[in-house]
Amino acid sequence: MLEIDNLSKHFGGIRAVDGCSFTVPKGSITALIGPNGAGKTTAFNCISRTTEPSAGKVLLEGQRIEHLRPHKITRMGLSRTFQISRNLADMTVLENVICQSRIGGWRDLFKPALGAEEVEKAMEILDFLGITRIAYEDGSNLSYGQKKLMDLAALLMSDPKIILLDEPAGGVNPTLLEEIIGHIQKLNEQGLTVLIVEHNMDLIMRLSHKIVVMAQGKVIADGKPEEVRENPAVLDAYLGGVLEEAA
Amino acid sequence: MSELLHVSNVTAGYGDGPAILDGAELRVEPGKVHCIIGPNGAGKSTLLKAICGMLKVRNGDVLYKGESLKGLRPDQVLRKGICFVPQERALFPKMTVRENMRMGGFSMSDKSGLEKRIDEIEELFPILKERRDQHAGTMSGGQQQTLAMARTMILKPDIVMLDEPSLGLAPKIVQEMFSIMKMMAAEGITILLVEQNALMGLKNSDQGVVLDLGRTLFSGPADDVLRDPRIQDLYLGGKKAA
Amino acid sequence: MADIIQTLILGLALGGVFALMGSGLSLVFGVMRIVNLAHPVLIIAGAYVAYWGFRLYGIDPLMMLPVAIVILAAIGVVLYKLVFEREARSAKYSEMTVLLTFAIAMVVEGALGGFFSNTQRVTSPDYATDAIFIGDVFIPTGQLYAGILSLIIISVLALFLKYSSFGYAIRATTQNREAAELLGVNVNRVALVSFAIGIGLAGAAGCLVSFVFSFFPAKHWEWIAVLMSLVVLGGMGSLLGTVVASFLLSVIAAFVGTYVGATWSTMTFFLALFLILLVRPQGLFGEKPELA
Amino acid sequence: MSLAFNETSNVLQARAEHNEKLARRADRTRATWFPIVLLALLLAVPALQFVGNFNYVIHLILFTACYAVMASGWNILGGFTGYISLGHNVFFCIGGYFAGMLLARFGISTLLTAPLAGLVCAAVGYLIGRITLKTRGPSFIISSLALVMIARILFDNWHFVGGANGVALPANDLSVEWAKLPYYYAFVVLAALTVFISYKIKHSKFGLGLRAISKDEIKAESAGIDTRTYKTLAFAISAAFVGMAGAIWGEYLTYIRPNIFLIILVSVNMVLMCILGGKGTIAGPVIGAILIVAFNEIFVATLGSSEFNILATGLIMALALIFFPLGIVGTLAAKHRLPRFLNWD
Amino acid sequence: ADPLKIGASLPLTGGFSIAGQKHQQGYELCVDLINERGGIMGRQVELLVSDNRSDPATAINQYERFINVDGVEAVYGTFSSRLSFPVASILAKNNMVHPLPAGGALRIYTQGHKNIFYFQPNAAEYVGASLAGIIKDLIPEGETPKTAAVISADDFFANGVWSGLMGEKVMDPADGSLVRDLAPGYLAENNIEVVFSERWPEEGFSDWLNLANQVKRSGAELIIGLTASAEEAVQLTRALKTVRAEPKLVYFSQGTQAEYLEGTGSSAEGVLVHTSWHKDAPFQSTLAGEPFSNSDFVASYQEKFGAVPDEDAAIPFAVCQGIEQAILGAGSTDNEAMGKWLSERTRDEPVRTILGRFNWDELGLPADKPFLMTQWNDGELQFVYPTDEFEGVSALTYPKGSF
Ligand SMILES: Nc1ncnc2c1ncn2[C@@H]1O[C@H](COP(=O)(O)OP(=O)(O)OP(=O)(O)O)[C@@H](O)[C@H]1O
Ligand SMILES: Nc1ncnc2c1ncn2[C@@H]1O[C@H](COP(=O)(O)OP(=O)(O)OP(=O)(O)O)[C@@H](O)[C@H]1O
Ligand SMILES: CC(C)C[C@H](N)C(=O)O
Ligand SMILES: [Mg+2]
Ligand SMILES: [Mg+2]
Repeated sequence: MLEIDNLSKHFGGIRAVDGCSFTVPKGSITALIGPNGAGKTTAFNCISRTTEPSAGKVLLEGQRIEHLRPHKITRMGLSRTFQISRNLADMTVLENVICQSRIGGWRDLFKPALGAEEVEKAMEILDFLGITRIAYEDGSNLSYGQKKLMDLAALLMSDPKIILLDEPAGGVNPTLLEEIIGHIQKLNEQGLTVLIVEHNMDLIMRLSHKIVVMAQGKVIADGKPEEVRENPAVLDAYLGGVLEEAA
Repeated sequence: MSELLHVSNVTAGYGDGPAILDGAELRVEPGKVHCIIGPNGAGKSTLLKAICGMLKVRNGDVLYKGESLKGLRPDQVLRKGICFVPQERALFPKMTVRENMRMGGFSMSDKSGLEKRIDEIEELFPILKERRDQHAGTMSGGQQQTLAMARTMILKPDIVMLDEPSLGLAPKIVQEMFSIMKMMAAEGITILLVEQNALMGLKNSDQGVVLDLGRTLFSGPADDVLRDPRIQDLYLGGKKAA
Repeated sequence: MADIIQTLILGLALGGVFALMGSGLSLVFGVMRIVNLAHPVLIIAGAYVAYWGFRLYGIDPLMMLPVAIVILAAIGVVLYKLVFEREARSAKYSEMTVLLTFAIAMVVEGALGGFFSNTQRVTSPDYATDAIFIGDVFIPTGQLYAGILSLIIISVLALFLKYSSFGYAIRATTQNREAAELLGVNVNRVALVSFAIGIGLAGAAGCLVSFVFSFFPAKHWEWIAVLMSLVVLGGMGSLLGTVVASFLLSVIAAFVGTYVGATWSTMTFFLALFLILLVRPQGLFGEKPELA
Repeated sequence: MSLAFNETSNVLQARAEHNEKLARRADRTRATWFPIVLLALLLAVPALQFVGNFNYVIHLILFTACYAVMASGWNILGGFTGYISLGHNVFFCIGGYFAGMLLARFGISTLLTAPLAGLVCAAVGYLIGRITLKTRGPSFIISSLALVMIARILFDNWHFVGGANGVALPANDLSVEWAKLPYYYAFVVLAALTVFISYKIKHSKFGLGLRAISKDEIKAESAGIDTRTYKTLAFAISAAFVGMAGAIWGEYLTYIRPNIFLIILVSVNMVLMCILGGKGTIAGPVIGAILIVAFNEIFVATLGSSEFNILATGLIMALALIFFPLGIVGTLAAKHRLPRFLNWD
Repeated sequence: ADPLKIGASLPLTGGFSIAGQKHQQGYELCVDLINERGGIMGRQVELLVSDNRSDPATAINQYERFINVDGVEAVYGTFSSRLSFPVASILAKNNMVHPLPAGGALRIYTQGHKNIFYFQPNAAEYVGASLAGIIKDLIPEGETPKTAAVISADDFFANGVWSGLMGEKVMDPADGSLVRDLAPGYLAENNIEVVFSERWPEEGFSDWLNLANQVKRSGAELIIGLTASAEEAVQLTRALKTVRAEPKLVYFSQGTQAEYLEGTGSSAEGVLVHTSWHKDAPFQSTLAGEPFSNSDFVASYQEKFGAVPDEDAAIPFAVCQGIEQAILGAGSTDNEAMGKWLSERTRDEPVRTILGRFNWDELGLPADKPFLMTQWNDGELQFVYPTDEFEGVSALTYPKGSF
């Protein structure tokens, strides 16, 4: 589905992503993990073209996308969330969410902004995430977790084929998180491909089919969850002793 | 029981909007680690903002060592010894890491020891030393969080309030962070933290507080909080928490 | 050859004056995100201070510098207290200030006109219309003094911002007001002082302008666009950028004026701005923005 | 202290109630009848000419309508999309000259050529937008200012259209009391059209996209919005309205000259009207236009003249901005105090 | 009786404010004096002045308000060709007599408006004649300047003077038609070669030293600076001094004002400026039916404003006198009758103002009325040309030499 080939991104002397290659199989939930500053977010930015990669290729369903403008990529069915959530002030949460819904061609442009169907769908999603009460709240007047949830809602609104989640669980209440995991799994079963960055190992282990581990811009391990958790390099670089404890 | 900080029956909200906090209670004991948990949007961050003076307390009072903090500006509260690290990282994106650290000591009246103190802290967080001259805004999410944490240690305050300190940190660093926190507590610094990584937070705390519906629903020893099945169900992610 | 050198000198001479005129603008923007359209009219206010000192007591405009700085800084304090303090927390701050300062510019212009009439003024110390001749080539003394002084003032300011503790506080407040507050910075005072400094610079620039250009209250409209393009070209908020842009553009404008035509020399400023924005939207010394 | 509840379901229910209490509701109080009544009244005003000389009233309404067109047009870029342009009078100028020269050379009234002038401005706007919309925030504002200066110098030196001295246009043959009416109706109708179209835009997907752009372009782009096309399109549309206003205004004045169009006061007026009325709202620009024209008249009439006039205008402007930072419509709406008839959104 | 209302829209603020405010003084002084003398036909005159901020659209607007709301019975013109050009159409449409204090561009008069009357010696295009006259009549042959640098503001009026000097065709850009062919131009007629010419923009020009340096480098013996305001004249003079230019003769089109002297000091010495009025010109006129001389004007102005008047106050005063005489002549404030009366004036039965006599050709331009040329000498603006109009002409200082 998504293929990253020898991707690099340099900021001055810092090699944030350094010749990184991995694939995200269609229909899978793939996790991208690694220590802080490994280059995960930067890799995301390169894939969704919010940052221009220095070198390398990104293929979405066999098509190269690293030269496309971000909205094109989104229209091709790849949507993402931001680690530090970006939301639109002065627009209600509902508008924030609907803003993300897909636009067909030119003619769609002049359709009413908040079509009845869309509102209904958006409200369902908000309800599921437990944030209906802020539907008409200003997008900037939210708590940290609410912002994350709103991002997620917007993502679900866009009917994507593949989603890139950058630390979706950060700051979300565990009880709610359980439900979200369930939902993501359900969507995945319906065919949605997921690439997820998370530091919550419990979630990663339960959710993912495949794990890619990055450190210092490079892929240091790539495989099934069971394999990766045994990998000494990963344990050392990233997990410390946590896994045992959580299990 | 001697309490360092007492939030009594506080009502607060944003602008002229509704009261987000409505009768919040909190007792903070010296030298202990307190962990506040609750669902998203419950008002946890709002509570911390109200304490540190970023938000106006509409009703009730905040007493620190018996003195009211109501109406003080954040910089004044800081000078009383309460240090706050907000959830949206409070860094200066276009200043270097080192300059950010220096800003941490801005309120010190005697700046002679500052550089040395920064050096000491940098030893604890090697990444900061390595990235000394990088602009803070270009650091990764976790690196920024580390910087924000490290910066509070410069002042040696009485109370440190941390809003989700583990957010975005790799598991290994989270562990380190909690051990640093314990170290600080051992030095007599009182810690008040908000955590959505609730299990981890509570396990490393002495006291647990549940905040929901703008009120304090429960407070007591952290172990009690961890063990209560209803709390597990509502706030800790259900059965698997056990 | 002499022509080329002469044109270069004249360009540089004008550049020095523009540098100081632009630097206050740049500072106020850099520190407070205020696009201060009232800056040019405050420069004129500063020029009036020099003018009255010269006319009533025969004081050299350069000697009036400290007086003008103090008076204008005081005006800055008043303006800040009355207008900006309450706005500072508004989310729309930066764009609001464009209009607010426009309004202030009108108020100041009206007040100046009321007090001093709309008659054009200029101070005439001897050096204002003198020149140092080196063979065929001359250096206008008035602009030479103005340029040197302006560079000194700007350097002092830059050092102050970079190294003083207050400079730190200023930069911190600019970048993250809340965070600065949480670290013990009294952000209101910082904003107040830096605004006062910026307006004080307008006073200093006014003294220099008083003998380089003639002025009257409504003259500031002619300067706004020129000064703004310097600041944008240099990179919004970058002092160094403003200085470099001032010299660069003045020199180019001088060459255009000599070899293409006087009509087109003003155009240089705006055209350069446009071209730069095409290839480098952030200006010469600005920070690169996120991908657009 | 023990738990303040027994069953988890209690909390869940309490939470539902709590949420209900805090929830903000959708705002659906729109008064479309008001602008329609207003329009009907305005269309009837010229009948006054039968009972007296109301040329000045007509002039004032016409002038206000002209600015309402420009401010509403500006609002599409500045209000919805968040790109504050101080250079929109360039299109006022281009529209004025394009239609004006057609009138001078071929005698075709600008009332007929105005839409064409609008198209020309849209095209020019599109090209300029392609360049200047790369910048954002203050840099954009200032690049727009530079645009005015460039246009000014070019027009001043373009001798074919009279350079700085401008061109006199033939006046129509109607007698004094009726001479203004064609322009009056043109402006009133154009204003209505502009308001209607901005309403349509605001409530379309396109409008939603523009608003997203005004808040965070990167977010908008990654939400699948083609920001570059959206914003240049917004630029072109708003240029078109301003251009049409310019076309008719030129003939109305019977004189076109660069500094009628290309003075900063014209563009600032557009901006100011929007901000004063409420940027990004539908009624805002219209209300702003009415207020600013009224202020102006009052000052000139009561204070007559002098610097005091400038001072007072500036003062009013500053006070309005300080006390109504979101504009009159915006601020009142935020405080839930907006009188119903002013809510056209 | 009801007061007789007269309206004037003036640029009291903005680019033309200096001249605009003096125009206000001129109008006010005249109206006050008329009222002291019992008004016009027993009616007190009420002057309405509005500030148009130097903006043409506002100027039009204000004249319409005078006519439609305030119900004025006559109007006074505004300052500058820029503003007068559009105002002329509006006043023509409303059938008002339009007396212009300052609107020298030929094109204003060739549009075919009736009832338009210019209250200055002649159109801008003919100003150069006086300069040419000085060179021909006052400077010994052999010493006349042979080369000229002509620099000019891109201003309506200045462009007119330029056309006359350089012998350009004046065109109407509206239809591309020829208004007047001025070839070969006053300079060519006098065998003066133009070695440098340049225009600077109407607003925002700051590169004076560079311009002055080029003028100096051209080695021109005659410097013609077609400045649009006193401010520009000051800037230009100071720049020429700084670069140490040493021409034989210097002429500016603005610079009679006290502000000019203040800004330039002794550098003003020897600079020629044309003017429509001079304080020493011994013109006799009438006001409220009584004789009123130019020196009376100077005296009453000094009494009221505490300063010596300059032409910017005198010209509007003359406009006011002209309208007063028109009303008396027509016997009413019927503008058509007033216009008819004014256009029927002849050289022998002129309108008499402190600028001298006025009668107009069919365009509305004064017939047979040369400009006055003045020169700054010993810190005083002295009247030097023409020499045969009246007494008290000072000698021309020539050559000028350094600034
Ligand atoms: N704009 C930039 N300029 C310079 N360095 C940058 C920039 N953006 C990122 N970096 C550096 O690139 C590296 C990778 O950052 P990235 O944000 O991709 O990490 P990450 O894997 O997402 O980490 P985390 O888990 O903490 O979010 C970091 O060392 C960071 O400091
Ligand atoms: N700036 C603001 N303006 C208005 N309302 C706000 C603002 N910030 C937060 N709120 C509201 O206050 C409520 C509580 O927010 P708060 O940030 O205290 O929640 P929290 O408990 O910290 O949640 P989280 O765990 O998601 O961080 C939220 O429902 C939100 O809608
Ligand atoms: C003689 C000048 C006062 C005339 C004026 N400058 C004009 O534009 O016509
Ligand atoms: Mg990251
Ligand atoms: Mg929070």
